[in-house]
Amino acid sequence: MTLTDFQHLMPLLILTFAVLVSMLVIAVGRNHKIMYVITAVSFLAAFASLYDLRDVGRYTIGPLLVIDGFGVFYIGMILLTALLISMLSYAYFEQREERKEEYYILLLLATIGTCVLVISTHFASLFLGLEILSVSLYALIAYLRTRERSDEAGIKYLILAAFSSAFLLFGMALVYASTGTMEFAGIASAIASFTELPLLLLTGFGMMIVGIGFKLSVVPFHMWAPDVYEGAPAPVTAFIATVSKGGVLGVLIRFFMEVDGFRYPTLVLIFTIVAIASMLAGNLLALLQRNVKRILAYSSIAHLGYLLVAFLAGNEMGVEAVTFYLVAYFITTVGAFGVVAMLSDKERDAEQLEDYRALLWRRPWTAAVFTAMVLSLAGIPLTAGFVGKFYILAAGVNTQLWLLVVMLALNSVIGLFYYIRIVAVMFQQPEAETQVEPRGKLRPSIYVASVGTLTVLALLLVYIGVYPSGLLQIIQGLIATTTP
Amino acid sequence: MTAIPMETGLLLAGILFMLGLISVMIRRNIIFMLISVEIMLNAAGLAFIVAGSHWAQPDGQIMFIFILTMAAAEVSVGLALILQIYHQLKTLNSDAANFMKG
Amino acid sequence: MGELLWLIPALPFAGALLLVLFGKRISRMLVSAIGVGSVGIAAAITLVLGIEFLSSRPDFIRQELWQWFDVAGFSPSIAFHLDALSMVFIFVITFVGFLIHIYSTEYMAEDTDYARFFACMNLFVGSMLMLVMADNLLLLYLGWEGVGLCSYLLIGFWYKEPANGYAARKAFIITRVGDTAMAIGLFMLFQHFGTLHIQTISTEAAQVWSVGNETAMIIALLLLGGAVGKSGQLPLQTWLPDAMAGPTPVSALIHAATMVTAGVYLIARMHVIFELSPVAMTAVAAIGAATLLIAGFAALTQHDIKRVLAYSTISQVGYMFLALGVGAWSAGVFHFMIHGFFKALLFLCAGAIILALHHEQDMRKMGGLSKKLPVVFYTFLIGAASLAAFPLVSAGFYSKDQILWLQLAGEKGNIWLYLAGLLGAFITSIYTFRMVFLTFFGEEKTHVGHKPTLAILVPLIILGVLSFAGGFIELPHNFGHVVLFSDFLSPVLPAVNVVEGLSQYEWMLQLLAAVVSLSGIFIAYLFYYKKPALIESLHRSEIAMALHRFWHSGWGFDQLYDTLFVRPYVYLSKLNKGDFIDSIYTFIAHITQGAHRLFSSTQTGVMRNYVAGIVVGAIMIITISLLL
Amino acid sequence: MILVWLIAILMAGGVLAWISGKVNRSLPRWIALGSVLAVFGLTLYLWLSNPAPVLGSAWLVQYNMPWIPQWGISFSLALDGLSLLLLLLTFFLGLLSVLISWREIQTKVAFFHLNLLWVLAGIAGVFLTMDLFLFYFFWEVMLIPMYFLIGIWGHENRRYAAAKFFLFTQASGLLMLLAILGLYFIHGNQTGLYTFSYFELLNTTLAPEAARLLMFGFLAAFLVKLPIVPFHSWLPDAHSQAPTAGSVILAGLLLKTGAYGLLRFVLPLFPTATVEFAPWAMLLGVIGILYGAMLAFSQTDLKRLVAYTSVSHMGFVILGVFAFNEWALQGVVMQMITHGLSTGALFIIAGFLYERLHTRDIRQMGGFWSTAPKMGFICLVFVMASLGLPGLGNFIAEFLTLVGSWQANNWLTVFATIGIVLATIYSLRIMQKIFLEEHKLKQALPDLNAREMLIAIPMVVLILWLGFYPQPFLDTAQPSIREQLQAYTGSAPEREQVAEVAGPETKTIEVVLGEKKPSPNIHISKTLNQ
Repeated sequence: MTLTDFQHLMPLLILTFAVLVSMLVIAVGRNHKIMYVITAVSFLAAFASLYDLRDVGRYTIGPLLVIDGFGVFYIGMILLTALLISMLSYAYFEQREERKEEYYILLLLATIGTCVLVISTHFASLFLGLEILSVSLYALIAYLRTRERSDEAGIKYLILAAFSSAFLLFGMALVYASTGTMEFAGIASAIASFTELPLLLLTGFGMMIVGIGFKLSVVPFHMWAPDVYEGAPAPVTAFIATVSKGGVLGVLIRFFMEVDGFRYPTLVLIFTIVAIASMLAGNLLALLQRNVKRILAYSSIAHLGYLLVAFLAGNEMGVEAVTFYLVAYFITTVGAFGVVAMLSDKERDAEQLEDYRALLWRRPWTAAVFTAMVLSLAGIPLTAGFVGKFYILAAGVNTQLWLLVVMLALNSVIGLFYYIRIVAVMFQQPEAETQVEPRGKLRPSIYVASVGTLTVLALLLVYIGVYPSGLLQIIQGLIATTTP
Repeated sequence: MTAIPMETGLLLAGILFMLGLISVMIRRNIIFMLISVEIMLNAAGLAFIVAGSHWAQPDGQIMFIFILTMAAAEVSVGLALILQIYHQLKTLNSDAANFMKG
Repeated sequence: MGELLWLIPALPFAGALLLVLFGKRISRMLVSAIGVGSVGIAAAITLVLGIEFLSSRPDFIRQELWQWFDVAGFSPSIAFHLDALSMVFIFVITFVGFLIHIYSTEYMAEDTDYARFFACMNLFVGSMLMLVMADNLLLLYLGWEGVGLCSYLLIGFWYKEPANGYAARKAFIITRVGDTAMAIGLFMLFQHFGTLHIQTISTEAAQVWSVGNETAMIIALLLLGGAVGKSGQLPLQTWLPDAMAGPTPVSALIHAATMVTAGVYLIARMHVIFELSPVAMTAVAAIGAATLLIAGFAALTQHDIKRVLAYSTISQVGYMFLALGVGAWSAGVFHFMIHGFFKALLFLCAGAIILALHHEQDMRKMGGLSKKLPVVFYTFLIGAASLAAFPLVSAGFYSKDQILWLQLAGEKGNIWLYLAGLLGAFITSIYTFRMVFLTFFGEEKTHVGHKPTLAILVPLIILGVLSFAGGFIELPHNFGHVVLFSDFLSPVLPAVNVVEGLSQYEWMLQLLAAVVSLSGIFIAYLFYYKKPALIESLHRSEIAMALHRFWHSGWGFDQLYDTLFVRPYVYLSKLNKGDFIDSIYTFIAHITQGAHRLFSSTQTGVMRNYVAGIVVGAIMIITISLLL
Repeated sequence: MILVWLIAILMAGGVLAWISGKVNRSLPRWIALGSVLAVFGLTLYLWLSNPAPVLGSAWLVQYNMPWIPQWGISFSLALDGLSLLLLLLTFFLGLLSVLISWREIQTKVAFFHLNLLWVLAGIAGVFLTMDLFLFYFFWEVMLIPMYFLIGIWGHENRRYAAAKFFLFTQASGLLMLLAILGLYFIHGNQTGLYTFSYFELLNTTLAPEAARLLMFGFLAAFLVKLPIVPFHSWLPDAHSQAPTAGSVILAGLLLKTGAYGLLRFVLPLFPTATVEFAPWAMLLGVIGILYGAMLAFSQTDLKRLVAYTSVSHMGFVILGVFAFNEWALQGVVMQMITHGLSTGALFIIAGFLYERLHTRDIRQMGGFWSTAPKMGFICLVFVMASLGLPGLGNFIAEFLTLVGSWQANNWLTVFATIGIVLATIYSLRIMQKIFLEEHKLKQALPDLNAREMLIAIPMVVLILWLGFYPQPFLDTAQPSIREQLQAYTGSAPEREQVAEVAGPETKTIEVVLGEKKPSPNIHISKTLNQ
């Protein structure tokens, strides 16, 4: 490891440093605000350090990691999202009795894991990144440990994630066994030398897909998602839905681009089936659901299906579309869970649809933000979600994936049904005007932090929806350096 | 050493993996489920070692060490969670933990 | 002189507009002044124009107000075309209309909606004038539909009674059926000529098509469809008897004198097209003959005095069709004019009677009115004589005689048509004088209330004079040979070709017609005045009563249409009220929800099931990757 | 730039109205009124300042600014006669919508006007945009506020209706989006120029199979919006549940966007595929005419009844569009305008009645003429308009459409014409059940007040104007219609030459003393000889 290696890993180093500092601080004395500030500052600093890497081109660090435009963009995206989530978390946890401070350490660790994931070029780094992420998530999900549901969600996630990790690892072992290398590039050249893919390799790939599919919560590995989303604290749910999935998707894209997996009809077929099944099952499951967090979980399953459509396009445009969509999806999901977090109280999260009744008249601004988020999920114009969906459709049409594209359109319609149901609930007349606000009022400063975050998200959402050019330029600029 | 072909080793790993897999599916006790998952992970580790030895590389063993570490971390968190669940449900039956569904 | 042309329809329109806008706020006097005055001035202008027209004898006067629209060469104008044919029509419309307006000031005096009545009447006169003065078929169609609207509004004038509303809608809808055919005819005309300008079509049609051309036939038949609807001819006649629900002046003006003859006008106006198609001509004549008989028999059995007159109108318009069908254009138009006079007269008399008897219309409850209402009696008698074609002294005799004569003498005539006409004349005189005897003779059954005053009597007398004297402008050649009327029309309507060598027998036919008319009167006298027992004996006969019921119901046409069209349509419509197509979408929605439930049941919340799910997925994926 | 202002004023006005709701309850109304008046004035100015169609180009004003250059998307607006007319209609009805909501809407006034103005902005955008991406964008933008209008201020079953409306239009819209993308890539692959610009895409050459598929994509959106049986089932629910202003905008404007789309996009983009499809489309139109009329007859909910009449009337639109000649298309344009007015007026009357009676059930009405003759008269006018009485604008529209479609298909035209009889049946039923017969209610129905007359009178005047002198409107639409028809070298131009000679030319009042039946074409040839 040379000095330049360290320079290129600066974001990760900053985060790691922040973890250490945090632990020391906790050892000295617990203070929620200080922890929060340390976390936020470290995220910001890490993000700022990316500025140096903007024209990095492609810089490999040993066989394990690579810093390139793609990686930089994804790290940036992850860092920003994590920052936003930490801001929402502050208000969320401020109301709760549990010790809050470790939460931030876990959040930082999970973020580090994800960042490692998206820049890994080797099974070892992939595995390490993934497990740092996973183990942190086990604790995060069950963080509110006095809630039954949190524990249930935690144990479910733990067992299932470990179970799927076993698949992933075994798959890796098989791939390693048949190719003799664990580097992506090496695997690619090894595959290229085969005239016919050996069974061992195919089985290995298949098992890896199970592991990856689980993390992405695509059908048929999706079943954990609603339970975990429901049980986890709202900010953690936001983290799982965005950062964790985004990171895994990032590494999936990197791996597939490297080995050019789109050449193999078997793999394409598997992903096509998975994509269609995810879209359908996700949307149908959400159709009459009355728990907002579960709706968002199911909808995220469907959205991963949409993302796979662009992923299957398999060209530069597809990668751009996935990336763009991820940005939109990140903003939207964080915003949506931010609203959920904001409306939650000590006892429970605001997850029942009933909690949102007449929100438009009680808290117009919050409701407007939530409406914007939901409409973005539904892909309605003026929101980033629309442009994202448009991009995916464009990528699909471009490579003539008609089946997938039509399924996407069909599913968008099914999706609309439950999205507008949420909106409809919000503008319903209140049943009785006497329904007093039971929620304990927060301190104004905290309230402002949450509202400010949500406002930023909403503005970003609309800005990207109306003027996607800027983001598009960044994505195209950064990703062009990666794809050969 | 070379007398044992890689396939045999992988087969052993595979059998171990299947054993773990099946017992995860049929066990109700959460601790046993955790143990079964550990078996699966170790099966994967074994497969790495077999593959590594086939290619005469240390990578497989390194991966095994990673897996061990990770499994340990996982178990520690897992046991903590199980304790918590036992506190609340007074049972270790995983089927009892189904408050969330639908 | 033509500059004033536009004023003729414009004045009634203006009157209608004023009444609509201010009718509620101004006094009844002023309403009458506007309503009657506008038509009166129009009549005066018509008179002036008519005199000048007669003196200078141009072929036509055309005045274009503005171009309606112009789309890719389809450019009809709001333009008026006045020739002899239109002249006759606007004369009848404005003059009879004027008289009826005067009459209405007394007849409707008690009504709360006085202004609305005159607004509608003015609107009608305006539209009717538009119809007959239009220089293109689209403008004609405007007038055509406009009079339909007014007819609807006036039949349903007393809107509180649902039956009136029903009659009004029936009238509008049935005439619309005919209008649809006419509209299609217009599309075809436009397709072939690129214009709907009547003169252009008339000129070009004769050049483009030869006699017997199929397209010409279809167009003529379609136009005939429109005419049949408006004129209450078979098979669209059923609306007219019900239209009597309107106030009596309305019946007089719209459903006797003017609007129902719009069909006659249309056929006469488009005679070039009709002449190109023998089939269509035959159809016109056949429809006329059938209608005049069916309506005549139906009239025999009606008790409501206005319904008798309504069926008689249908029957008389049938005569006009009969005339048109054999190419006796001017005879048809002549009968239109005379009919306009005497039928308006009869209706107005009936109105006076109805008013006097507290809105009693059933003739069985009338009688002995000749003493109480002498002026009405004598004028009614003149009208009845004219309707029954009382020989020599009535105008109706001359007009009807000409038609009958031309059935035999005309090139296109035939003996069956003649016999139908003759039989019709016989029935006509029976039901006419049945009416006379039932209402004016015998004992008084209902107390006479309102005695008519000047506003009613003056129009009656004027119309009486016209019904009597109108016939003398056109006399058969063996009776002095006056041809003023047909001469006047000759630039527009070609004369009928008479078969050579028949004219010396004309007196025989005239005699026959006279005998038929007189014997009809005699039978009526016998049955309804002298020996009512004869009727009693008829009532005892099963067959006679069945026939009576059949005729009374207008030959069962209402029933037929009800079962054929109305009921199925209403049934289907009610059946599908919920829109079955909607249930397809509901079904899709249900399926989706079912799928939701199915998928939901997999989310059991039990961890082992989730593990199993992953395993199943893994097996599937590995199978796929190994098999393919 | 003036085109951008049209949209911007409405959007800004909407936001302003929303904010001003905090200050004063009636301020939003005035702001909304002011902004709609402003754009209406601007459009009128545009109309009056471009009186004669400029030869050569149908486009009056254009505005172009790159938006997402990476994808070849630009913020491109253009105005031709067709758009101009529809904008006039949009803002006129928008004005009325603000006025009719003055008393009807009493809850969430500010938010209502935000939505109202944004719907109008979306619709204006649809009529103006010449970039397919932008078109889709506006197409969707107008849905959301409409959804809120129905869903918040609608009647008892509003959420169902709103959701149905939304799902139908979205589903079909997505198919259109796919077709747009398909066209985009085909054009890009052909020319190397990836752009959504309408003018560029017009030059795409398409394989027959591709053209057919893409056309169906576009058709899906437009036919659902129009709507055409069997895709109409969202319409009765949406129309009957929406508040009056919502119904007016739905019937008067939203349906027109479908017709506009057919004219603007389907016809010029897929000339061959549409010709193939034309008989089927016309058949669908005729089925729609008859089916809608039949259903309208049996409805007891007044607004639902009127909604089905819309289904029936929109059948004429598709019938005309697929006749591919100038008469039919002019008829279609007229139909769009006159139907917007007449159906809008009927919905407004339904709204007046609902305000007074709190019911839309016509079985509970009757005999209102005696106490509310003004309302009765207004209703009569528009009932007559809806059954196509000559002298009112709808007649011109329907007659031109039928004349045009007759040239294309005789039998279907015959059946369409029968639809006019059915129109008579349901139209008269409206009059009969509401205004005629015996007065059933205990209390008298108050007649229209001054504000309501202010709404009704201009509509009556307009519909009469359209009936007697539609030429200004036809002239405005003509160049763009010719442009849409360019690809169809049918019989229209030939016929035109023949007919132009035949028609009388001058517009001044003239009196001709006839001599021996001079047919006008002889007359003209004489002057030519001189």
